[in-house]
Amino acid sequence: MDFILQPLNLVTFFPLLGVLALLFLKERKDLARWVALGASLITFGISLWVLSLFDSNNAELQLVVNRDWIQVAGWNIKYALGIDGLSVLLVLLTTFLAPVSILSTWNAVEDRVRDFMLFFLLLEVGMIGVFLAQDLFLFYIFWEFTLVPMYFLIGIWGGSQRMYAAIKFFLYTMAGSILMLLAILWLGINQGTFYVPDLVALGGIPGDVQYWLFLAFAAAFAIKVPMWPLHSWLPDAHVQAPTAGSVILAGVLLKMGTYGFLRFNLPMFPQAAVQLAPAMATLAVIGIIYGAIVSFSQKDVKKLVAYSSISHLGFVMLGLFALNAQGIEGAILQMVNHGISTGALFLIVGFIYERRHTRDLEEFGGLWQVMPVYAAITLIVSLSSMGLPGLNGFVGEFTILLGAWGAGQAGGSLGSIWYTVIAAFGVILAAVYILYMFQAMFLGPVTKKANEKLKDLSWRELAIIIPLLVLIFWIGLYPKPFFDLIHPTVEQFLTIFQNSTAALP
Amino acid sequence: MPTFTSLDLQALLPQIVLVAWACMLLLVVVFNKDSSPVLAPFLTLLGLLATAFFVVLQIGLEVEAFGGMLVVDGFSIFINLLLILGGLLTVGLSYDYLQRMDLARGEYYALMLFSISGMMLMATASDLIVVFLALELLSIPLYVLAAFARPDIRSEEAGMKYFLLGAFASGFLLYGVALVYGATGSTAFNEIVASIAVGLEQPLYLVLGAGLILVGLGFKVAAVPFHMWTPDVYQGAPTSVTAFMALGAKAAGFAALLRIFLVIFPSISQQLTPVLLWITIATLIAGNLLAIAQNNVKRMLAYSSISHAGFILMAVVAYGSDAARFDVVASALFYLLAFAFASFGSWAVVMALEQREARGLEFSDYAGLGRTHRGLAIAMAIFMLSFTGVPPTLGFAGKFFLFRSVLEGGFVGLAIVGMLASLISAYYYLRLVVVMFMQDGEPLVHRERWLALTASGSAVATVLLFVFSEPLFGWAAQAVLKLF
Amino acid sequence: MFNLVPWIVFLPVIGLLLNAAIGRRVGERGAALIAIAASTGAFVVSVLQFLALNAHPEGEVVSLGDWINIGVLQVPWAFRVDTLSVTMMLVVSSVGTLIHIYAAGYMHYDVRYKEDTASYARFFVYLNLFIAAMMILVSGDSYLMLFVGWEGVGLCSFLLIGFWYSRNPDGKFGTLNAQAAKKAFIANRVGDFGFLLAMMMIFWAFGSLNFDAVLPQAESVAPWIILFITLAMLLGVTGKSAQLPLYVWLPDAMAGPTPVSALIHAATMVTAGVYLVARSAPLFVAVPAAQTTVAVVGGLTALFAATIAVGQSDIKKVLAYSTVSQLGFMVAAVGMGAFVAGMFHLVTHAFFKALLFLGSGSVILALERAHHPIDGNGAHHAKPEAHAAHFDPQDMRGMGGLRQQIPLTFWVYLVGALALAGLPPLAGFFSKDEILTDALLANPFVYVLLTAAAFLTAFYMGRQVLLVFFGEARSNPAKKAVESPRVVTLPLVALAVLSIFGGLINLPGLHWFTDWLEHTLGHDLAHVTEFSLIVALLSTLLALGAIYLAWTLYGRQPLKADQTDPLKARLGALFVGMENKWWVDELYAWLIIQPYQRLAAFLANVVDWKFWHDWVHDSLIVNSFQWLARFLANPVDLGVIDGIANGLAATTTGLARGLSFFQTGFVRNYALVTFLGVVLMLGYLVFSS
Amino acid sequence: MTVDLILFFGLAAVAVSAAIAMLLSRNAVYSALFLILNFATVAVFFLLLGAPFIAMAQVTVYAGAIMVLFLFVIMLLGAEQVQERQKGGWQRPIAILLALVLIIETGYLIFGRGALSAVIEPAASNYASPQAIGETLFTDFLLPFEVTSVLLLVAMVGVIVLTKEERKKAD
Amino acid sequence: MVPVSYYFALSAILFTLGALGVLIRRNAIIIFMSVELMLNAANLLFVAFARSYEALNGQIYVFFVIAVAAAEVAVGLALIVAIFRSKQSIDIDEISSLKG
Repeated sequence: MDFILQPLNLVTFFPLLGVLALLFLKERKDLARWVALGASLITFGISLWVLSLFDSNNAELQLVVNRDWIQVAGWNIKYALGIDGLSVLLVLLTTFLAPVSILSTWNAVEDRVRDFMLFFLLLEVGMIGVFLAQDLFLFYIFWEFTLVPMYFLIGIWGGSQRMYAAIKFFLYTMAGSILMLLAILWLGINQGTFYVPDLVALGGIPGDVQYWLFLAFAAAFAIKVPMWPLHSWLPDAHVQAPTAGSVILAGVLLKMGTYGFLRFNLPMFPQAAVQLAPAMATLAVIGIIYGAIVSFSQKDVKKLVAYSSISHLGFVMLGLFALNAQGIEGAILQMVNHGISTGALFLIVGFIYERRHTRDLEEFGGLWQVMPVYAAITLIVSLSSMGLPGLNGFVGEFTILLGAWGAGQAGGSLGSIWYTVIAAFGVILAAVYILYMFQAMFLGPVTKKANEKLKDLSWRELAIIIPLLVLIFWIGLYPKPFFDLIHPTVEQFLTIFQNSTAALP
Repeated sequence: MPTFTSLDLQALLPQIVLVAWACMLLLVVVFNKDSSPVLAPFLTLLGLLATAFFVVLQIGLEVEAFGGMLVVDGFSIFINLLLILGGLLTVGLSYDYLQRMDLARGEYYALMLFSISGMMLMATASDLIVVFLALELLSIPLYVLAAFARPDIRSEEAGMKYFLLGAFASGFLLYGVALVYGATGSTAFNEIVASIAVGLEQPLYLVLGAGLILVGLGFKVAAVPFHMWTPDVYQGAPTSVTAFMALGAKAAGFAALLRIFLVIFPSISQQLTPVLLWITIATLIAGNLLAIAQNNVKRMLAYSSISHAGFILMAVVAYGSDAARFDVVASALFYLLAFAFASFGSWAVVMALEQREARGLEFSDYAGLGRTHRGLAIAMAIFMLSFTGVPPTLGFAGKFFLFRSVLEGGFVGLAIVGMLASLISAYYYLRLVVVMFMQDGEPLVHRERWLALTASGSAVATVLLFVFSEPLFGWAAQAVLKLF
Repeated sequence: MFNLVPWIVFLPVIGLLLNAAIGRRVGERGAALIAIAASTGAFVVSVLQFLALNAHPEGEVVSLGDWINIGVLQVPWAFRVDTLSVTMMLVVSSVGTLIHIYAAGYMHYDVRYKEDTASYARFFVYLNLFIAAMMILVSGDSYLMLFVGWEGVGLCSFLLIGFWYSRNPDGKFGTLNAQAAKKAFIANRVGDFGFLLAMMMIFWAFGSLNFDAVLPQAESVAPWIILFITLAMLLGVTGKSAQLPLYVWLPDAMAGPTPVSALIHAATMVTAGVYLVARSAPLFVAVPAAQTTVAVVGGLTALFAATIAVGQSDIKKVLAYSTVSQLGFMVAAVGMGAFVAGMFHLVTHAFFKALLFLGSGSVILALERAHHPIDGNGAHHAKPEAHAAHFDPQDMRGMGGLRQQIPLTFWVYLVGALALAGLPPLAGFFSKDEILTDALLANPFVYVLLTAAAFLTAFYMGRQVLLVFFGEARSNPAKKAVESPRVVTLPLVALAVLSIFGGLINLPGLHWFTDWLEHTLGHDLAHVTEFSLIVALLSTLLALGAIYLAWTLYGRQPLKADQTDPLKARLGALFVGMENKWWVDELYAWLIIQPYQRLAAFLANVVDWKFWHDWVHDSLIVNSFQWLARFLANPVDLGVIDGIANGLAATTTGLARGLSFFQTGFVRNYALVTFLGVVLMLGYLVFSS
Repeated sequence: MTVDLILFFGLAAVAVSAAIAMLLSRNAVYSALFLILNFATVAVFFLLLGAPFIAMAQVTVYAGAIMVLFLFVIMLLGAEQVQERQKGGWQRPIAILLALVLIIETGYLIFGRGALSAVIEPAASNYASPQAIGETLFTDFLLPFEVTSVLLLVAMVGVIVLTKEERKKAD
Repeated sequence: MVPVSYYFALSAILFTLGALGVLIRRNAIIIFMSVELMLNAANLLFVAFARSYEALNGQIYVFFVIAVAAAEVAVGLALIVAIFRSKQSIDIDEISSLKG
C-alpha cells in the first residue's frame, strides 16, 4: 500500500482508476464524460500535491520510487520513477491539459464517448509515465504505450483521412523508437543497468559508440519532435485528429521528443552531444524557417497550426543544443509555452470547427464582427504563439535565442552565431503566418453567409480557454516561479555535463 | 544394466500417461459415439491436466534416461508445460467450434493428444533418431487433423500439402541424421558430443548433416525458404487445428532445434551461423512482407507466424556465442510463451468470426467489430499489439529479451533487420485494428462462451504477465539445457 | 515620489481592463471618461516624476520584481526615472491625454460612419493599451523591458490601424485596412529582428541587458561588437521610426482613425527609435561609423520622404510622409551625436504634428458631417451606399476654401503648418535649426540633405494649406463643411499653444532642455549647440521661399475642381514618381512579397506535400514496401509464364493463376523452393568451409 | 577391380536405372514396379553390407507390403496415368538443374573435399544377426521401438478418420 | 573392398532422384513413391555407415525408418483416396485452391 501511495505512483496511475471505472460503467455519454473529467482533475490535483512536495532548491531527483522489477538472468530492470526540474513542469502541463482537453470534447465527441475517454485516460498515464520514468526500460514502455491510445484517438474519432493518418503516426513514431530500443539494449548489456542516473554517473562510453547511441536515441526523439525533415507525419496526424487529440499531441506528445533529448541524449552521451550539436542545431534552424514558411501557405487552419509547431519546436531544439543555462531553461519553458499556446490554438480551431465544420481559411473572414470574444482570445493566443513580449512565448523564445547566441560565441557548442540569426529571422516569419491566419479568419468584412449567425463562445468554452490565457499571461509576466523549478537541476546538469565533456579528450 | 529402470519411467511418465489417456479416449469415443462432443473434450482436459501434473512432478529433475535417448531437464519441462498449455487452450478453442462446424468427433482429441505426446517427446529427445520419430509422431496426427474437415476440399488440400511437403522435409532430416551418424558413429547426443571431442575424421559431414537437420526442423517451424506450406495449410485446416499447429509444431520444432544446436553443434557454429543468419533474415523479411499483401486473416496470421519464427530464430543465430548461450534459450522460450498467448487469443477471435464455407475470414469481415463487439475487438487489438511488440504486452517483453541475446551475440545488423521487420509487421497488424475499430460494418460473430473465455483470458494474460514478467522470465532462464 | 512611477503603466492598464469589461455598458461617455481619466492619471504621475526629478535630477530605478532570471541573465521589471525617460513620459502622456479627449468627440462620429457603435469602447481600450505600452517603452530599465514596450506599441499600432478591420481606407468594405495593419506589424517585426540581435550581442558582450550595466561599459568592449550592436539596433530603428528602407508601413498606417495617426504614427510611437538611439547614446558614440550610417539614413529618409509628400493628394498621406521626413531629421540628429537636438525636435514635433493630424481629422470630420449629416439620435439619415457618388473626405482635391467654414481649425492648422515649416518663432524653428546647426558641424553631406528636405517641407505644407483652406470649394461637402464640436477643437487649441511656445524649452542661450538631459546623457553627449545665425537665416529664407513658391503655384490661381495638379505640368515625370511614392511598394511586392508567397506555396505544396509527404512517404516508402511484398510474392510467376507459352487458350487460366502470387498453390513449386534452399545451403557449406 | 566393386557398380547401375525409370514412367503402375526393383536392389546391397535382417524387412515390408498398398490404391483409383501435359514449364528444368547442382556438390564433397577412408570388407559372420538385432532393439532401443508402435497406431487411427464415410451422409 | 564413399555417392544419387521425382511429377502417388525413394536412400546410407563402424545401431535405425515409412504411406494414401473422392483426380497441380 505504501508503495502504491507514493506520490509519483499515484499521479502516474491514477487515471487508470478512471479507465477501470469506464470499463465497467454503462455506456452513458454524460457519465463517461464526468468520470473522465473527474479522474483527470483529481490527477491534476495530485500533481499539484507533487508540486507542493517538490523542493525547488534540490537539483536531484526527488520523490523517487525505485524498486527492483526484473532482476533475473542478468537483467537489471527497475521500476523507477522520479521527478526533477527537467520534468516537473512537463508533468504539470500534462495533467493540466488533460482536463482541458476532456472538456473540449464535451460536444465534439458524441460517438463512443466511453471508449474515447478510456483511451484518453490511458494516454494520460503513458504521458505522465514518460516524464517520470527513470529506468530506460520503463521509459520505453511508457513511450511506446502512448502510441496506442493516440492511434485510436486519431483513427476512430478523426477526420476523413483518419486511418491513413493513424497508421502513419504509429509507423513513423515506431520507426524511430525501435532504433532507440536497440540503443537501450546496448546500454543495458554493456553498462549493466537501465537506471538513468546510474547510466549518467557511469559514463565511460567510448566516443564513437556514443555517437551511434546518440543517433539511435535521436532517431526516436527527432521523429517525435518532429525535427525537419522527419515531420511528414505531423500534418496528417494533427489535421485528422479530433480537437482533444491535437491539443494533447501538440501540447504534450511532441514534448516527449524534446524531453527525451534533454533527459537521455545530452547527459548520457555528452561527447556526442557536443559533437553533433551543430548538426542538430542546423536541423532545428531549418525547421524553424521551413515550418514558418510552409505554414504561411496553408489553407487549412489546423494544418497551419500544425506546421507552426515544427517551427516552434525548432526553437526548443535549438535551445537544448545551445548547451547552456539560458538555452536549456528557455527550451524547457518553451516546451510548456508551446503546449499552452499551440494547445490553445488547436482548441480555438476546434471551437470554430464545431460551429462551421470546416477549417478552410477561405470559408472565414470577418469573424471579429460576429464573435468578438472569440476573436480577442484568438488574438492573444496568436500573439503568444508569435512571441510577443509580455506573453509566454517571448520569454521562452528570447532565452533560447540568447542561449543559442551564447553558444555561438567562442567556447560555445554551436560555434557560430548564424544559427541564432537565422532562427531570429523566424520570428519575423512567425508574424507573417500568424497575422495571415488572423487576418483571413477575423478581419475584413463577413463574406460568407454561414458566418453571419455564429454564436460567440459559450461558458464552457470560456472555462476551457481561460485557464490557458491566465497561464499565457502569468508565464509572460512573471516566469520566475517556473524558472525557479527548473533552475537548480539545469545548473547541476550543466556542471556534470561540462565535467564529463572536459574529462574526455 | 537393466533396460528399463524406474528412472526411465519417471522420465517418460508424462508421455506414457498422455498416450495411455489418448488410447483410452479412443476407446471411449468408439463405444460412446453420441456423447463424444462433450465428453471427449472434457476427458482431454483431464488427460492434459494429469500429464501436466506429472510434468510438474519432474520439476527440478535433470536426468538422462533410456541410455541417453531421453533427457529431462528444465528446458524440457518448460516446453512440455507450454505444450500442455497449448493443448488446454486448443481444447477451449475447439469445443464450440467443432460442434458449430459439424466436426465434433472424438478422434480429433485423441489425435491431438497423440500429437502433443510427439511434441513432448521432441522436447525431451536426446537422440537424433528419437527426434526423427517424435517428429513423425507429432506430424502424422497433424496431417490428419489438417484434413479433418473432410470432405471440405480446402481442408483436404491443406492436409495433402502439409503431408507431402512434410514427408519431403523429413526425408532431408533423415538424411541429415544419417550424415551425422556417418560422421560420428552415433545418433545419441552424449555420444556425438564425446566423439566430436575426440575428433572427427570428416567434420564436414557433421556440418552437412546439421544443415539438413536444419531443413527438417526449419520446415516444422516455418522458416524461409521451407515455409511455403504454412499459409495454405493454415488457411485450409480447421481453425482450431491451425491454432494448435501454430504453437505446438513451432514450440516442438524450436525445442528440438535449440537442443540439437546448443548441445551437439556448438563446435561447428562458425559454419552454421551464416546459414542460420541468412535463413533468419529471409524469414523475417519474407514473412513480414508477404503478410502485408494478405486480405485473409488466417493467411495473414500464417505469415505472421512465419515472421515470429524468424524472431525466435534470431535468438538461435546467436547460439554459438558463449556470452549469449543461456540467454538464447531463455529468450526463445519466453518468446514462445508470449507468442502462445497472443496466437491462441487471436485465433480464438478469428474463430468467433468464422462462418461456414470458410467465410468471415477476410479483413473486411472484421469491419465494425470495435463497435459491435468491443471486448472481442479490444482483445484482438491487444494480440496484434503483442505481435507487434508494443508495450505493455508480453510480446514486447519477448522482443526485448530476444534482442538482448542477439546483441550479446554481436549481431547488430541482424538486430536492426529484426527491428525493421517488427516495424513492417506493425503495418499489417495495425491494418486489422484499423478495420476493426475505424471502419463501419456489421460483423457476424458467434457468441460462444469458451471462445470468449480463451480470448479474454489470453488478452488479460498478455497484459498482466507483462507486468509480472520477472518470474516468468526467471523460470525461462532456469530452464537450462542439460549439456554433455 | 519616484515609487509612483509604475502607476504610469498601471493606470492605463486599469483603464483598459475597465473598458474591456464594462465599456459597452457605461455608454460612450462613460467609456471615454474612464480612458481619459486613466491617461490623465498617467500624465499627473509623469508630472510628479518631473517635479521629483527637479529635486533629485539623478533619478532612480524602481524595481517591481523579477522577470527573467537565468544564471547571469537577470532582468527585473524595473522602471527607470531619469530626465530622458521623464521627457518622453511627459510628451506621451500630455499629447496622449489631449488626443484621448479629442478622440472622445471624433470617434463619436466615426463609429457612426462605420456603423459599428460597439467599437467605441474598443477604441479606448486600445488607446489605453497603447499608453501603457509606450510608458513601458520609455521607462523600462533594460533593453528587454524596452523591447516589451517596443513590441507592445507595435501591437497597438496593428490593432489601431486595423481598427476598421472590415473596411478599406476609403470606407468601403474590404480588407485593405487589415492588410495595412499586417504590413505595419510585419515591417516592425523586421526591425525587431535587428533589435533582438542587438540585444543578444549586448548580453553576451556585457553580461547584462540593464542600461546601468551596459552603457557605462561601452568603451571596454571591442569596437566591432559595438558596431554590430548599433547597426542591428539601427535596423530596429528603421522599422519602428519608419526610416529607409522600412518606412513603407507608415503611410499605409493612415488607415487608422485620425487620432491614432496623430498619437501613434506621428507624436509618440514612431519616435521610439529616436528615443532608443538617444538612450543608447554611449554605444553609438563609441563607433563613428555607426553614427555616420545612422545620420545618413536619417538624412536620406528626410529628403526622400519629403519628395513623396510633395506629390500626395490625400491630406493624411502628406502628413504621413512629412512624419517620415521629420523622423529622418531626428534620426539624423541623434546619429550625429546631437542627442539633445534630436530629442528636442522629437518633443516639438510631437506637438505640431499631433496638431496637424488632429487638425486634418477635424477637416475630415467637417467634410464627413457635411457629406452625410447625422440626426440627434446619432443615426444615419441614409446608408452610405445610397449616395450616388462616393466621396473621399481625405482627398485635398475635393476641398478648398475651407477657411471660411471652419475658421478655428484653419487657424490652428496654420500654426502647425508654419511650425513644421520651421518659421520662427514657432517651436519647429528652434528644434530644426538646432539639428541643422549640428549637421553643418558634424556632417555637411547630411546638412545638405536636411536643408533640401526642410525646403520641401515648407513647400508641401504651403501647398497643403493652400489646397485645403484657400481658393474655392471643389466639392459639395466642402461648401457645407461645419466646424467640429468643442471637445475636438479644444485639444487643437491646446496643441497650437504648445506648438507656438514649445521652442522655449531649449531657447538658444537658455538651453534649459540641454541641461535637463545632461543629467542623463552626461556632459559630453549633451553639449550645448551654439546658435548659428547663418544657418537660421538660411533655413528661414528657404522656408519663406518655398512657401512663396507654393503660393505661386496654388495660391495665385487656386485649383479648380477636376484640374490636375499644376506641379505635374512643371515637373512631369518627376511628379509622377512622387505621386506614386517612387514605386517603392511595388518594388517590395515584386522583390520580396511575391517571391515569398511563391516560395511558401512551393515549399508547402510541392516540397513538403508533394515531395516529402506524398512522394517520399506514400510513394517511396509505402509503395516500395508493397511492391517488394508483391515482388517477393510473385517473382517469377510460374503459372503466367507457363500459360503464355502454351498459347492463348491456356493464357486465361494462366492469368487467373498468375494474378495470384508466388504462393501459387502448387505443392511442387513449394517443394522446389525448399529444394532450392537445400541446394544453396549445402553448396555454401560444402564450398565455404 | 575386385568382385566387390564390380558387383557394386552393377547393382548400383540397376538401382539408379530403376529409380530413373520410375521417374520417367508414364504409367504409375510401371513406376511402382520400377520402385520395387529399386528396393529389391537396395535389399541386395543390405545383404552385401551384412544386414540380412534389414534386407528381409526391406523386401517384405517395403517391396511387399508398402508397394502392394501403392499398387492397390493406384488400381482402386484408376489413377495409372495422370495427364502430364508436357509443357515448357519452369518447374521441370529448374528442378533438374538443381538436382544436377546437388549431385555436383555431393561429388565435390565426396571426391574433392572429404573422402571417407573407411572401406567395406566382407562382413564377419556373426555381425548383425537377427538375434543380435532383436536383442538390441528391445534393450537399448526400447524407447524408439515403443514410439514406433504408437506411431503405427496413430497412422491407423488417421487412416480410419480420413477414409471413414462421413457420418452425416450415412445418417 | 568397396569404399564407403561409393555407397554414399550411390545413396546421394538415389536421394536426389527421389527429390527430383517429387519436383517433376504431378501424380500424387508417384510423388509419394519418390519420397519413399528418398527414405530408402537414407536407409542405404545408414546401413553402409553401420557396416563401416561395425555397429548395429545403424541397422536398427533402418528398421524404424521402414516402420515410419509404412505409417506415412498409410496416411498419405488415405489422404489421396479422400481427395480423389472429392476431386476425382490425383493430379497434384489440381489441388491448388489455396494460394496467395
